[in-house]
Amino acid sequence: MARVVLVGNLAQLTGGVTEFELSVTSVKQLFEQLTELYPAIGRHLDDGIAVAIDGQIYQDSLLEPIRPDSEVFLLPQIAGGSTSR
Amino acid sequence: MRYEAPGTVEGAVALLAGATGEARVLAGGTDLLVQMRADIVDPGLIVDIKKIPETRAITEEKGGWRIGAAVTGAELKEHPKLKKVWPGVVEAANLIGSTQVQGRATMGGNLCNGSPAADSVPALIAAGALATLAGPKGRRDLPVEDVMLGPRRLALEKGEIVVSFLLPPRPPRSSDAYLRFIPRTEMDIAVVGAGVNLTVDGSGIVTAARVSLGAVAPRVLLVPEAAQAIIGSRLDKPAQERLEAAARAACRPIDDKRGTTEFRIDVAAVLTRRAALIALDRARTS
Amino acid sequence: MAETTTNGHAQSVVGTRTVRPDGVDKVTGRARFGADFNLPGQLIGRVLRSPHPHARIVSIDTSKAEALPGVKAVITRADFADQPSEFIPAGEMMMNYKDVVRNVMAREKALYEGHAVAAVAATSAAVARRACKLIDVQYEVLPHVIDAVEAMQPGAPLLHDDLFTVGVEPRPDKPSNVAKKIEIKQGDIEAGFQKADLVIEREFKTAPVHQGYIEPHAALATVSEDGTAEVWCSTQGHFIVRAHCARLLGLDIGKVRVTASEIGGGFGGKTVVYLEPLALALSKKAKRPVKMVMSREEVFKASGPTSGATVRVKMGATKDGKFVAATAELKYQAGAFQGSPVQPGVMCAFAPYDIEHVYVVGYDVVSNRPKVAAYRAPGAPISEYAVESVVDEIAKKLDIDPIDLRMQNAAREGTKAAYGPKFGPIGLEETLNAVKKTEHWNAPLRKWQGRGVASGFWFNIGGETCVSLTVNEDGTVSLVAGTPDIGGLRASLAAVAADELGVPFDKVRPIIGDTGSLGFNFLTGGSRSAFSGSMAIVEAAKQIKADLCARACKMWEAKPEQVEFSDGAVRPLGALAEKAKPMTIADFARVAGKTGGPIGGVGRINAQGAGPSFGTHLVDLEVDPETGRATILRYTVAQDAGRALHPAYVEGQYQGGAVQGIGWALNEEYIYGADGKLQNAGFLDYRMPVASDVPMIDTVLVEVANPKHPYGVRGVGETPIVPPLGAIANAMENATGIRFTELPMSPPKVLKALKEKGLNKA
Amino acid sequence: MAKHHIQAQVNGDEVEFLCETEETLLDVLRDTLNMTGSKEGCSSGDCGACSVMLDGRLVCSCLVLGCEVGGRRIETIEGMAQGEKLHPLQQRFLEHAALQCGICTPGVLVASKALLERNSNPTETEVRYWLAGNLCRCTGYDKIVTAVMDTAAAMRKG
Repeated sequence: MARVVLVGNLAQLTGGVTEFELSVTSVKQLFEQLTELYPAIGRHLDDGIAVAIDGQIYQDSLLEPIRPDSEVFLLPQIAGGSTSR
Repeated sequence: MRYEAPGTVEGAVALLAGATGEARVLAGGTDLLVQMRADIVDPGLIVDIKKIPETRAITEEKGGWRIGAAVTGAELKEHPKLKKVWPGVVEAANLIGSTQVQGRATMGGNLCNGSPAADSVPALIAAGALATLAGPKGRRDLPVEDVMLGPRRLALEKGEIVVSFLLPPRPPRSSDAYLRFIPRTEMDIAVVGAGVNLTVDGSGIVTAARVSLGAVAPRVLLVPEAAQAIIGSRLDKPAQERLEAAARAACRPIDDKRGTTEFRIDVAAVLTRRAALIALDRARTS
Repeated sequence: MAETTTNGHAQSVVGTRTVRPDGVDKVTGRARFGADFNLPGQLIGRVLRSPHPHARIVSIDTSKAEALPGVKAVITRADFADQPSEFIPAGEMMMNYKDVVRNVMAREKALYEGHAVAAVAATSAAVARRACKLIDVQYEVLPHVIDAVEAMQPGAPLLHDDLFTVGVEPRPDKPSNVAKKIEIKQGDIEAGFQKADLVIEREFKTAPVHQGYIEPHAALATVSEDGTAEVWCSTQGHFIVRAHCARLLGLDIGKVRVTASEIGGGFGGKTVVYLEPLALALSKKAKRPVKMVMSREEVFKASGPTSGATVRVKMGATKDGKFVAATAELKYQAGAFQGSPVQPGVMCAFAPYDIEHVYVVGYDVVSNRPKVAAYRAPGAPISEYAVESVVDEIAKKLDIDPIDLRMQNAAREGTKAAYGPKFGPIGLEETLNAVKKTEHWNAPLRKWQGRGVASGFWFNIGGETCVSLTVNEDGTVSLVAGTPDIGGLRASLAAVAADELGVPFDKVRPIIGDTGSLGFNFLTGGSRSAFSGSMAIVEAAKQIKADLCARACKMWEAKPEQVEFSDGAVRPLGALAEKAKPMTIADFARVAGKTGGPIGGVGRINAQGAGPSFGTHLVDLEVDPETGRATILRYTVAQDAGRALHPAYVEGQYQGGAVQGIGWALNEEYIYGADGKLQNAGFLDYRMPVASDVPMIDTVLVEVANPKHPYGVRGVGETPIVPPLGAIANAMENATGIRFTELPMSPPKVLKALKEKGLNKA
Repeated sequence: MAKHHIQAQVNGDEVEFLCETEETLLDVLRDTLNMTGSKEGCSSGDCGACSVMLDGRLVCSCLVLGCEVGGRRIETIEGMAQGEKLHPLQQRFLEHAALQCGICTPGVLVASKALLERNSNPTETEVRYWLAGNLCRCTGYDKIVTAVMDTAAAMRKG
């Protein structure tokens, strides 16, 4: 089970819960599971969110793999790294 | 917008006197062109005085020096003799803007722009310079301190121009200095300017002095009290303190984007003292 | 420079100080910047701007202007469709299209002095100028608010009646000027401060400062009857300009072609659109090309700047110097529309240090100022200045060497960053060591001289990048990149291409392609262009090498394992080496047609793995106690570049950032009058450092390789502006014994402080 | 009123142009003569990007009226290289990476050339004060000053 931590304001969409244990193998799965748990968070995951997997920050990259022992942080995107147009 | 570049003073005066709308004299243009671009002025006539030989000349006259109103700062600096006799006046003129601006800016323009922060004006006033004016009624000489009445307000009559400045003859052991304060090392308008001109006797006692302050009042000030404070002294500590007190007392500055009232008064005192000491040192060794 | 090897290929060009390929054009005046483009039949566009900081626009009558001979088009809010509320990345920060359309052209209200309210296109600049004076705008002047803290007070003039603070639960029922509240938490703050022997808390204020690029914004646009449009403009991201313009004018992205001119400085300020949509709208109406160039006054009043801010920092340390807890509260000005860089400000504040208990809260506050734009490490210099000042005070109180104190608490590989994740390999300790080893650190100081040190952090980013490499018929290589080159990018990318393909540097011609020539590129920002671009080139070169090996196999009737690409040629291996001669790229170029057609590769990536960048700055200054004027005497920058692709241009980034920081610390500021109008909208009174204000800037290139990049590169462009503010404030304290908590530390402020302490005597 | 008909010499070539009184020399160079090497950064004489030589004097072309230059000699960045050969300053600016974005470079080069023509052996301080009217926001001036001093040294050796 990967350890997932929400940084900053995202916790407000999970009723204050900031840490999860989730069995996911990719960022895409992670987002899907979180959205099932907290539908309100979905819209925010689509854009403006970066994912740090074991210390490495990925700016909107749905396909990055997540290992069972991974530590994953969801944080605001840095310096407008988003590529939505 | 009409542009004329007459070759004689009379020609320039006639054009300006005959102007119906707003008319402006163009010397170096370093203020005029900026004000035109910024829509501050929109003259119908521009009279370029640089084609008039006497506005461009530096000549010795009755032991003193006559400097054309349209002589540039760069030309003043390059003059072989002037810098030795009037180092304060030359260094003041050389503080007007960048190297590029030095290639254009003139003391006539600096005075007639009517800014209390003009760098060359305190030095000219301290020097006891006369401005030679020409107008429809002929020519007259006016002490530089009487030319500017207030911000953008001059004692010139319609059609009158500044043709040249006359720096008086120098007694031995005389010199001058000008200092200004700006936040950077270059490219700023003076927050405070101080010009000191003095003469010492063989024993190093100040026998005559003139002190002028810029950017601390609506017009550049001649401060006789400051001069009195050091005449008869060797500019020792007490004299320096009297000088600073007199300088402070004369200041009537404003608070603005360039400095606070308090700051201007404090710095005016400091610069006056420093300029006096430089002038003293120069006078002793001249 | 010694040859090093990465990924098995010998490097000969990367790491050397080549002459930039675009250099000759730039020293001869041939290079074409934004205002240097002209088209036949072009009109000149001019913007009419609001004289009021806050006013409802009752009516706009353009009839007199339209009647003026020579006027071909006039546009107002009526010419732009409104946009729904939707956030998009505007350069380095998020922006909302609803706000973008209002910022380029005021709708209901003018929200700052200089806010565009109308624009004209005419046959000459003079006519356009006259036409603007003929536009009759009726304003209902409203009370204004300039300061962010005042804007947060209840009863302050409200800029947007539909702005409700996000991030506050429950959602406020009343609108306010506070757009957003953001927080990061770690550990247990109360418990943390319990462990502290020393707690220091201070409040700091910084003034808004402008990016100060020397080239004003400029755009030339033409729209044809069928809706195809072309734009030439000075921008950090022409693909972003295309996206914004297509959206604002309702055009297909594919029909808009944007060409980035040479760019005369950006620093973040050219990541958003101002003139481009206006020029397009005017051209659409006039059916002629329209050229628009901002005046310097317009640049100051209507573009940039970055936030001014109020920052409160509280840090606790044990008596032996371990930081145990830290909190900060940040209030950042966003300007007239939400979107200040407070988010990165919050995340960067304590990033250089390993602190168990951290809480940072930030507020994004609107007021009647121009909407802020990104400025070099957006938000970070402000919060890190405050923190570095407090760190310096802790060092002093505990009598610990300030470098040793930073070293003791420095973030290192494995440290959990204050914003969450653990750091990979980073170079903060190395920069601290580098500074301590300099002769500068131990040089003697005289009375009224002071020395200050500070460290700084910036994330750096990657992002979408597309680069093409084409091998021409003669074996030369064309490199096309899509991120504008501001500080030597083409030199760096050409060096990588030369090494990857094993061709001479001068056989690679790098250009910045227009939006039609490549796939989407995110803009030049976030210190990403050399990092991401070089990654994309490695990818493109890989394709070329594979293609050439395949062609060789066909020609030599060999198996893939019998050939390899190395040092610019496909080489036969083993037995094959007897029959076949190695084929260089030039050899293949000659027979390209016969062997399958043109040779080339396109790198299309979303670059990940940007390496965080840390720097430490050391500065000496001297204060004139009688005037309060500070003179910078000596300056040293040490920063981790990961790997310097072009050392001279990396040094240039360090030196330029340091001097921008000097301006920010000592003299630069936006000065407003009580009337809410900007009083220093020009280079005369907005005091950027001139050549005689600064000393040489010594640099130390620290290289802690970024493992996620084929050459080990980290972005270098932004971090250099982070440490100067703190370093200079610390040097001022060292010189005067006074802790200055407000920027800029301009002479009137400094003299006042010295007087209060009775120190204003030489 | 009718435009002024001006004849002047630009980089050694006789040129003729028409201009309004309010048009500056910079406007004329860029818009009428299509010589866009001189840049407009402020049009108030504060940035130096429009620096040119007027009868051998360094000036900001934004502070000179087009109608003032009749019969006078103007030198711009476009005339700095001698045919194929770059001026030593241009060459050393490239070698020392003394430019980043390059917008200030033409003005800095014209100003530096003017300095070296008057002072073949300037101190660092002299270089910095001479160039104080040329704003550069990218380089921090370090590599510019180094390039100018290095060029001066090389030219002294001849």
